[in-house]
Amino acid sequence: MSCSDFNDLDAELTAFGHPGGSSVRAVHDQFHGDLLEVSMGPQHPSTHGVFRMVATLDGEQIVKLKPVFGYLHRNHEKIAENTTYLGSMPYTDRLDYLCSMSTNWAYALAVEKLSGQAVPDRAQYLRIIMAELTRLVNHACLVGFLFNDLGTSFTPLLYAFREREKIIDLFEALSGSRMMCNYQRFGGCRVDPTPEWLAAARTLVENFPRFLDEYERMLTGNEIMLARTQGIGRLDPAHAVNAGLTGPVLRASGVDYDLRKVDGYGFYPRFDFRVPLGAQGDTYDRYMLRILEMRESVKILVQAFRDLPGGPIMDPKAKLRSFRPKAGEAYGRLEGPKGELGFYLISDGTPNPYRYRVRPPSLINLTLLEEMCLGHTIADAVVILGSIDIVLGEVDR
Amino acid sequence: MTTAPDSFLERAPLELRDWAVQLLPGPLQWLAHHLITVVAILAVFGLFFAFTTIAERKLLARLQNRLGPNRTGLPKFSILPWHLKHTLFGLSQPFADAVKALTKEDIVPAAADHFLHFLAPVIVVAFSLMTFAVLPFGREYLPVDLDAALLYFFAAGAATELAIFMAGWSSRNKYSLLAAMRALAQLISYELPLILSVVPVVLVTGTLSTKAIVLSQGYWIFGFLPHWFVFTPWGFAGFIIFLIAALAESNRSPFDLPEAESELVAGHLTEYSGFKYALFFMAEYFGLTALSGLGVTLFLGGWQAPFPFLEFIPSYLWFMMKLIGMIMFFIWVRGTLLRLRIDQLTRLAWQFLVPLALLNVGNAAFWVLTTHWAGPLQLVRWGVSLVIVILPFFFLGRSLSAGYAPRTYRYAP
Amino acid sequence: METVQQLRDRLAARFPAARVELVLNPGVAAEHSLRLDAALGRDIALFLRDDPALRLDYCSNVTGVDWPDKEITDVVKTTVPDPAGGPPKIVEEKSVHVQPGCLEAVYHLYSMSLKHGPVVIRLRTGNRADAVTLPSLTPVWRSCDFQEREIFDLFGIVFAGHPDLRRLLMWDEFKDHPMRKDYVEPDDYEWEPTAHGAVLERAKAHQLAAVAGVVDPGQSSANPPKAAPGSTTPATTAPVKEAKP
Amino acid sequence: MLGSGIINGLIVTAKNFVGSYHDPKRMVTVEYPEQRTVLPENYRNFPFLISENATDPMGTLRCVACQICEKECPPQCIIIEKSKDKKPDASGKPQLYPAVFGIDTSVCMSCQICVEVCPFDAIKMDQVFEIAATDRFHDLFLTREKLAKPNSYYHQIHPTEAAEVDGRLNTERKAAEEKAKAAAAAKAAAAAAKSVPVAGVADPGPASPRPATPIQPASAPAAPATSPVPKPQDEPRSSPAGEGGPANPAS
Repeated sequence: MSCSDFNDLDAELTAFGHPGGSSVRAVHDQFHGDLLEVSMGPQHPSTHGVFRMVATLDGEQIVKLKPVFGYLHRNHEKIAENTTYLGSMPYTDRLDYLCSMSTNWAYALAVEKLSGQAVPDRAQYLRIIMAELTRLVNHACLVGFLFNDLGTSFTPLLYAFREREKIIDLFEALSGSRMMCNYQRFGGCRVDPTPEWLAAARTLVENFPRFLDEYERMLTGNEIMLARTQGIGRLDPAHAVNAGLTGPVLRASGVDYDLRKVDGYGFYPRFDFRVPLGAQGDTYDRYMLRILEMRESVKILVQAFRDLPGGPIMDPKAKLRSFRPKAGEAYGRLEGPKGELGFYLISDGTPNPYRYRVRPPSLINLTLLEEMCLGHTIADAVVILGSIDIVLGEVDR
Repeated sequence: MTTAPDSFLERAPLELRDWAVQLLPGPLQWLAHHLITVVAILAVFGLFFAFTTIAERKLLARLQNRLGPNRTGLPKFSILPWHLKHTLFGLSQPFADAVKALTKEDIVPAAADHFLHFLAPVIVVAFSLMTFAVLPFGREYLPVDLDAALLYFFAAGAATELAIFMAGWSSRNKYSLLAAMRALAQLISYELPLILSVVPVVLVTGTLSTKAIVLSQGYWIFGFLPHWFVFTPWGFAGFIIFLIAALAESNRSPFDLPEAESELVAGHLTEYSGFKYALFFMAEYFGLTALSGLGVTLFLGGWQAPFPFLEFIPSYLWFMMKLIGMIMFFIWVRGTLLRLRIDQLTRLAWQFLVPLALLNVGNAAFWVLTTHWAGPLQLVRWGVSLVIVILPFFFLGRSLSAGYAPRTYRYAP
Repeated sequence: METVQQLRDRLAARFPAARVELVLNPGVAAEHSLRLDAALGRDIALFLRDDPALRLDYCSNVTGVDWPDKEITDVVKTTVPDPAGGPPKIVEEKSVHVQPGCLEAVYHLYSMSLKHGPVVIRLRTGNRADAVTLPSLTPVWRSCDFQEREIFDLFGIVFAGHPDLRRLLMWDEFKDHPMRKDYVEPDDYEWEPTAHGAVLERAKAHQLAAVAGVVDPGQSSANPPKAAPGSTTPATTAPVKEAKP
Repeated sequence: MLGSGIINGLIVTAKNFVGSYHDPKRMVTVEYPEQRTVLPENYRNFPFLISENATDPMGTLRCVACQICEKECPPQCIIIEKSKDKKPDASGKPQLYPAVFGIDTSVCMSCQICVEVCPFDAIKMDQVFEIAATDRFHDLFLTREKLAKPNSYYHQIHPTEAAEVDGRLNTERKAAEEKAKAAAAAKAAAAAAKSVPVAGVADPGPASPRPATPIQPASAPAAPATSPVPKPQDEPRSSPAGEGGPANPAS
């Protein structure tokens, strides 16, 4: 048990200034007793991997929380700088191992921006199909794990995994691997889906809302769930924007910023979908936003299957081997399931990128973790972390 | 009340015991009588525990669309010819688990208080077993017929929480310590509604003896409806409060805060391994079984058959069936619900369950005062009693869930 | 949104003391960037954030780039008139000069309220050894917090004014900065027998010790790395050939 | 009312409980060793090398040891050594072949890039996923012998892809043959004189991995350090009868 002087602690909390507006402050006064420092992780059931939070507790209340990273660090960027552009594609699968399809696309997007590579229509549609299926996979996983953090005995998680399993099976049938899809290429996609695959995917997508309804019936109205998530980990929009939070976490705070609409990359402008926005920015909003986004993804997928054009899936000018983009730099980003996933590339004309940088949404969304957790209990900290949605492969790279 | 025939099945276990006892010389007979009872309870509920674990795993699995453990069968050296094909649906899993737990390394942290660390699992099992002494398992099957059986039951039951605190404190682990604190808070909060939910039964029956309580539920309204206390307004309310408090007292989901695996790793069990861990596990199930047994005794008519024509089934089987039903319900709840937070847990107890239980005591008093009402007054009696249950539930429930509601969402323009 | 050129002119007018250079991006993406004066970096960043026309309230990506010292061969061609009256001779004078390296922090800024971007700004350190301090932009954009820590960790840029500048990914006791181009991996791994190339060369000594158990690693590593198949040198056969069924 | 959400949840789980007994769609469990899912055709695991002829896998590898996959492999798990001699490939053209071809499956990440970059369709993705082994260093290192699998096997696991590849190769080979025929007819005499010795060297003969195996256990620990005997190693094809002679007394 470590016991620290609360005066120091208070000074430290104020020293870490928060630009722009007030922030959540720890409710901590002199009449409380000793502080307990608990190191949650790197081996802990609900840190979603080898993540560590050093929490200082007053009773069960958190007065300080420092995230510690790096337990899964393998210097992905250095590896990528020492291999060819194509060679880092399979490594991007390992960043966010739940949504390799969108990570692939983000990388392909950046390289295509760097080299000016065109992408045929069919491939654009396939990419959107894969990205939205990945969003379903990721959000299904997230809501499942969130309830595990909330203390269910795996039931919601397994219902979510039951549906995820079906999508993952589709990925396997198409790309050959369940999670490490390695599907996108610069200038197109690797495999053309067969009509049977498309039919199976369409059936799956049409049945997906039934799962969502069942899931919502089971949990969304549950009184314990409401009490555990509403008002927990509140995040105001000014802070969220300043801290660079993206994705559903940002939109739960009511900021309308979805790169599918803002950048309109790929063929997203051709699709009709809405962007749900939260109001309170608490854990419940973050949960519900995922559910609503899944419903929107289903809409996008239905349109994509309807409008999928024929044609080639690779640009004929695309080069697989000896790919050397012109010297220059590019920053490609897209709306990944977890937030803005960006790749910053500097080319010096050689086959290997001179600089390769991943902008990991999981890492940057953790910026305000401490502020969100302060004043809540340790049980809430776990739930807040769960609602942010991190994957350690991407946080630590 | 129709007296059930003392069928052969009903009497068989007792006859067997008496036959065994009379084989022994006179001075030993008293001792043997009780020893056989103790051993029988240990054997029956030990096996019951074993099959509860497998039932829990299989039922939870089915709730979650899985298969559950279904591989363990007979050992390969079994002489039975069908051992190769029959995996017995995995029913021998608990025995494999027991072997695993026994053969695992027992790790005690260097900084732990070794004596308390060892004592905690022993105490927790001992006290949870002691509660079985006062449960009437059948018409003639009551190990100890105490006049203050209920008091004894709650006293023994509360001691297990002390053992959990011991375990948490002695482990010298921060998670264990937090869990120990939680366990204490939970104990104090839920002991009260648990006992208050039982008071109406005591009030109506006028006794603390479990045997008498069961017997008082033993006749039929209109000749066929069972007169169990759960079918009265105060009894139903008491039963629901009892169920919730029993879940909390036995540290079951959604009140499994002391061992909240997503927050406190394994809570007070974090530093336990091997057989000591198994002992805690066992105690948890014993506690659950005992509380379910008490619920069956107090509200579900104990060993009584629900309908007169079903009385040919021995009374102890009825008890066991009701017990299994209760435990299945607990498993179902565990498979569905999520965990409360510690402040919400205590709030639920103090702001919701305790007031409801107190009002329910008044309700029972009203029920006792109006026993002589008959005819249309009987309807008034039921109506008033129902109102005393429903209105507070409605209002207290509203204040408890104030501010929490599903929301509607807007979309970006 | 105004172009980067216009923005540069506006910044130059607003901050006359600061040097704001336009860095052209020769690639297809043509995302040109602005190199800011490091001394006034934070003031300019605040201006960029709060200027009503720009409102770059969102700093998406912060990253470091290592530009090591580069030897540049300058070829100076001088025409020497032939004193004999013939055609003038072209004399090439080659001089090698070292372009000093530097570390660079690149910020990608967007506006969430006005939905435009990106504006790419760059800050450069004096060199790669001792003058590696840049002003931290974390007080301006909180999103730089972890990313600047990461740059400090992996590139070694010290961000003055960062509230909590510690290593992010590597452990605190780690000495070097792995993303620098001249970073040399420490040779302290537990080598496992692997099959290929550079790793194989370095692993060979370790492998042989592990596989053969008797072969002295120092002796065997002196052998040529890849011998022709069928060679009589026993040491070269170890990693691959042992694998044969 | 308080509790309605909880009761809804209980109803959903109860439905799933009942459904798990009669609705196979809900049950996703596959009881693995007894039941197996049908692997999708595109499923990929680790690479293997295609040999044209099942009876002589080492002699008819499609791989020409161009080392492109070795260079492109992101985790660098492929090791190739070129042969010194040449042997005719399926279309009769003399080609190099890999004297050593190894894939370290403990490093391989099944990314399929080697398959995509191979210009000769010589390396393809296998579907064998039960690769557990007791020795993680040596059993997981796949040598040429373990990697080589006949084209018929490729047709078996990836029928569509294999048909497409074979169709392409056949047209290419036909074109090459016709070209070669035309060329051969033009200068038959000159070519015939040269081709005889080449064929003699490349003749695989009766050598197969078999003779090497009995001596392996006995000589393996000692041989690298002491024995001057050149072991046949993974070179069964190039080991002529003369080399087999000294190996036998050693055993």
